[in-house]
Amino acid sequence: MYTAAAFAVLVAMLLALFRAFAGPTLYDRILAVNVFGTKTVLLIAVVGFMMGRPDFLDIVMVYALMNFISVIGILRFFEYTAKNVEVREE
Amino acid sequence: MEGILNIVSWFLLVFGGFLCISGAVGLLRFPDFFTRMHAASVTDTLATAMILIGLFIQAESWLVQVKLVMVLLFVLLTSPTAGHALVMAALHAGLEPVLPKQKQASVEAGR
Amino acid sequence: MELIINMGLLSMLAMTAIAIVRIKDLFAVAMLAGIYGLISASFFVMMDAVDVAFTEASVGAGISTLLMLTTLAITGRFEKADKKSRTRFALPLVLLTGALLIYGTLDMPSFGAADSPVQEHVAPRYLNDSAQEIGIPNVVTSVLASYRAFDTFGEVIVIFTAGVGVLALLMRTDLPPISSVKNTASMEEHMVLRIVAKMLIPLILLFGLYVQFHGEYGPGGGFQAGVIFASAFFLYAMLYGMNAARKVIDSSLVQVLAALGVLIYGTTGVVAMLSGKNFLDYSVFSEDPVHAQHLGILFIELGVGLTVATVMIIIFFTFSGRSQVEGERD
Amino acid sequence: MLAHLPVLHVIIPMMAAPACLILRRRDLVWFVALAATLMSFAVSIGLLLQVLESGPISYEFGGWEAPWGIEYRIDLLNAPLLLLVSGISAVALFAARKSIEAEIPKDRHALFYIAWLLCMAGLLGILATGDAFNVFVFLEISSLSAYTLIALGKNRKALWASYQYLIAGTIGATFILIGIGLMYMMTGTLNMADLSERLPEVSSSRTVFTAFAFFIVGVCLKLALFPLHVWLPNAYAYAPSVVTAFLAATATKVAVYILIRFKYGIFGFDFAFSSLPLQSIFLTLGLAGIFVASIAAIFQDNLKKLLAYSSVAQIGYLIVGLGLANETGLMATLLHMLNHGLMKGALFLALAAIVYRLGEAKLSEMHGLASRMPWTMAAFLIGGLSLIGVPLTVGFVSKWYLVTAALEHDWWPVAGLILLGSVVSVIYVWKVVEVVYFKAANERTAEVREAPLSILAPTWVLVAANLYFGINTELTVGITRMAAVSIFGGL
Amino acid sequence: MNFVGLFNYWIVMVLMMIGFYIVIAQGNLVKKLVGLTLFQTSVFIMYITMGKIEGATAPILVEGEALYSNPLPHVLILTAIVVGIATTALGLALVVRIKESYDSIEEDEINRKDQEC
Repeated sequence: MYTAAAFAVLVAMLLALFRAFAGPTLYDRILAVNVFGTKTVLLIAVVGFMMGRPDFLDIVMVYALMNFISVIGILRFFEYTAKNVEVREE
Repeated sequence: MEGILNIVSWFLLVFGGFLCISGAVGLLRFPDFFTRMHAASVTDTLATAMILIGLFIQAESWLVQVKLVMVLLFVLLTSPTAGHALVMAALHAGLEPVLPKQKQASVEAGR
Repeated sequence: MELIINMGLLSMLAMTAIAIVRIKDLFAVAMLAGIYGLISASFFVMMDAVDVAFTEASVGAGISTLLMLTTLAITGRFEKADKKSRTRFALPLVLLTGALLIYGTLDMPSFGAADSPVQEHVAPRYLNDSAQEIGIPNVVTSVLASYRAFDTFGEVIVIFTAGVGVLALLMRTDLPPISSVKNTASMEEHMVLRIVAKMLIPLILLFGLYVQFHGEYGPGGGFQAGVIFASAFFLYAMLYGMNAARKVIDSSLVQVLAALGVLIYGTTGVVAMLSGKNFLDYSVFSEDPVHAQHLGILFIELGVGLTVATVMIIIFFTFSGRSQVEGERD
Repeated sequence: MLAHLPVLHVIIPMMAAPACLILRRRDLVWFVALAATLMSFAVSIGLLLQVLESGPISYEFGGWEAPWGIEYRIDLLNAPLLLLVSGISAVALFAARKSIEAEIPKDRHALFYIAWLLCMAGLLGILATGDAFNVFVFLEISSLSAYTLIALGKNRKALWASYQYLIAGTIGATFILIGIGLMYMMTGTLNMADLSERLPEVSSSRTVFTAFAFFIVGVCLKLALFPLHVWLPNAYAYAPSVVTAFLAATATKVAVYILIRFKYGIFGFDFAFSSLPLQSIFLTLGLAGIFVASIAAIFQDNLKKLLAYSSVAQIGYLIVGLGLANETGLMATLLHMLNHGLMKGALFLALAAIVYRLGEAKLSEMHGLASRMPWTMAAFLIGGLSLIGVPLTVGFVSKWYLVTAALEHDWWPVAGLILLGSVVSVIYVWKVVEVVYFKAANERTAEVREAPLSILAPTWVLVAANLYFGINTELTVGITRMAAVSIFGGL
Repeated sequence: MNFVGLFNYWIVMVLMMIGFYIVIAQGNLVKKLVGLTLFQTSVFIMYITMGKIEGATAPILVEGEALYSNPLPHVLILTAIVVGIATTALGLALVVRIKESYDSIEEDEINRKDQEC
């Protein structure tokens, strides 16, 4: 049961990673990072249960927190440069 | 009672996993940023909720359950906000959504 | 099943690393470095290294990405193509070092073997005796804060040195006094973000304190708590603008607190020396040795948490203060 | 308090640095920093006396015995070096007050002294520790503060030089980390004494060979051995001159100490030379380093860069001493580490005086400076003579033992090359002397006054030490001989 | 020489070399620091894989008999991560100052500007 969920989340992470590599515009990459972060949260939660040590959920909280802060950080600094430097989409 | 809970949590976990994969496939295959955004954020919140509730049922000690609820609340609060901020920033920077062909023409005509 | 997840994570790491080599857009590189930190943190969870996963996630995925983005906001986004002459020189050198490394792995004990010298010589004493001698469940914290406490003191000094270095390089003494600057934050239009942040920041600070004092029983401790504490201030500074943040945290106060954290750590050690014991010997704090260890570790973690939090705030504010010169905004 | 001596010399500067950040005012911070350095110097003297009479001292942190806790081990190998580092730091710090006024903006002085204290604490920590991973932590402390100190230089090139030093230094430190990791993997312990016991039984495995190779490359990057020295000339040339005086005299010597401690102390004599053809590598690289660096030094116009290249050459001598792989060779290296510290300290402090007056040390703008700044140039001359190895100076003593070590193997070509190296150094010292003494003072140097006493006095302290230890070699030679015997005897 | 046992270490060695390559081959100063972070993180992964025992749990003591992985590499890596972030922070501060004084963060442009003046 856990293995199925863990495997599914792992595949989802892989796909999100491909989007992060290929993503034409920077926003696709930010979206991929956000999805990737949430999937890591799920993976660690499921793995914690699978390895029989469910009390590791503090780590999951930090993942979610850091994911949120880095997405906000990327947006703030990207928008900040967007004003100074014209936005050149690949 | 024990059996039903197991089945429910099993169902939640597997379906959550399936949702994750569908969201990720949507992320890969959709044509432009905004449709990918839709695919990712919708499945994100729902899949996370389902998997965490599935784990919630399985958890033995109450401490773990409290932690799971905290994580669930945090993710439910932050991930839509991040999605919102992302879309606002994209629109602000002038990223145009790709409209279907005939609507694209009428919009051009209208402008 | 764990083997599949390990292999999956490792291959993702390799893919991210190769993508980082090829991508020229430095913003994307910063984000992929963040993803690299996140994957390696999850790999550490698979390797039972919970405290390290905690720290790597908060530092590798959080702080280093933010610092890199702040720098890129100043230095520009795109990188020039790398010169052929340099890559021709670099490739053989890298392959040579790689070959030497692979050559070195041939005699290594195989992965996960329980009888390798690493598991038999020094480690068993920590695992078996730390319950009686120090009495806290988290063996990593007991080794970090008691058996090898001087390493951690060196580490706090390293973080303090980085703070002093960044201050010495980027400190700006010509910033207008806080009261006179009108608060024009760049994120006015993101009203949703500000409301959510206003709700979240107290929760994050509370979570930081929980991690600080939970270090003995579960994953956590001074470093992780310090970084989480500082990330709450980063969120506030990013959304409400640097001037509002500088009103909240006065830069000279932060420097004094950073110095104070190191001094707390140092005096915990020196107190032991004054009463005849060796440096950092906690048996001075109370007659019952196990209770003394608890007190000692508590002081140590407090000093570490204080220093790490304040130095991270110093570094972030000094970097953002520098970019203010460029944009003359917020 | 006597029992805590082995740790006091590191703890005092480490506690003084944050205290200075709280004090914030420039002259107060300088006073506290100088007091802390002088206390460390006094503690180092006490340690040396204690080691001389009662042999190696061991100090366990937190009361946990050796392989589990961290242990400080002071013996004849590191006691004299502790003295050198804290002594040079005290002398240079005394000159720093006046010298950095011309080179560093006022609001950075407090942070400068704090970074200085941390760098000294890091170097002292590396010398005293008996734990392999602790060496890495204190190596990082000293390196990070050294990058900051170098980046405070007036010229924008200091930033670029500091960045290159950061990249090279971090790669070196990561190689050392890989070496320590592989060593830990094969033995399970981090304590140096414990490592030296447990390594011989696994020394045949390829992992230990790789660990040894990575460790040596990492340390050679840190001590700027010939092919890996690219970062050093710029870093020492564009840093504030007082920082160069401190780093040139100490940082590379500490890296050589790490090399000796790990090569002889842990890996053992036979392993070190059998598995890897280290002897020939060290000899060739050392000699090549001497000649390439000396020749490069001849063509430099910037005096600091000239002396930086001569430092790379002198490091070549140190490595040649190690390459000779006999007792006198090791003794010659230990001796030359001390002597070179004194020589380079004196020379760079004299340069600090010149830079204080002239703003920069370009040879083309120093015509006839000796008539204007007699004392500084006299100090520079004696330092130069000591560099060449003229009798009655410290340089002569170490060259003498280096040559005798080579002759013990009766390798005539090596001894010849060592003497030829001194001849080449005559050329670039003469080039400076000729410009400064025999050229008429032009308008650029006409109105220059003598350097202030607060820079001159420390310079002459080091010059006097140069001469004293050149004549009365009983102290330095005696200690280094005992150290060499203890290392070779111990194997 | 069992394949599965050493497979982890080989991937870690490949990651190290990719990081090392970036530091040497790429000219952009920020990219070099990213390469340095990759190089150090993969050294940390090597340390941690050393300490893992098959079927053991994390070194946090629970009641009853359990096999624990080795806590010592974790302590070393906690220190090394902090050293890594300190070096990156200082490196980035230098890059900002270099950008302000040279107005470029490409290695060859900076060297060219150095030769000119």
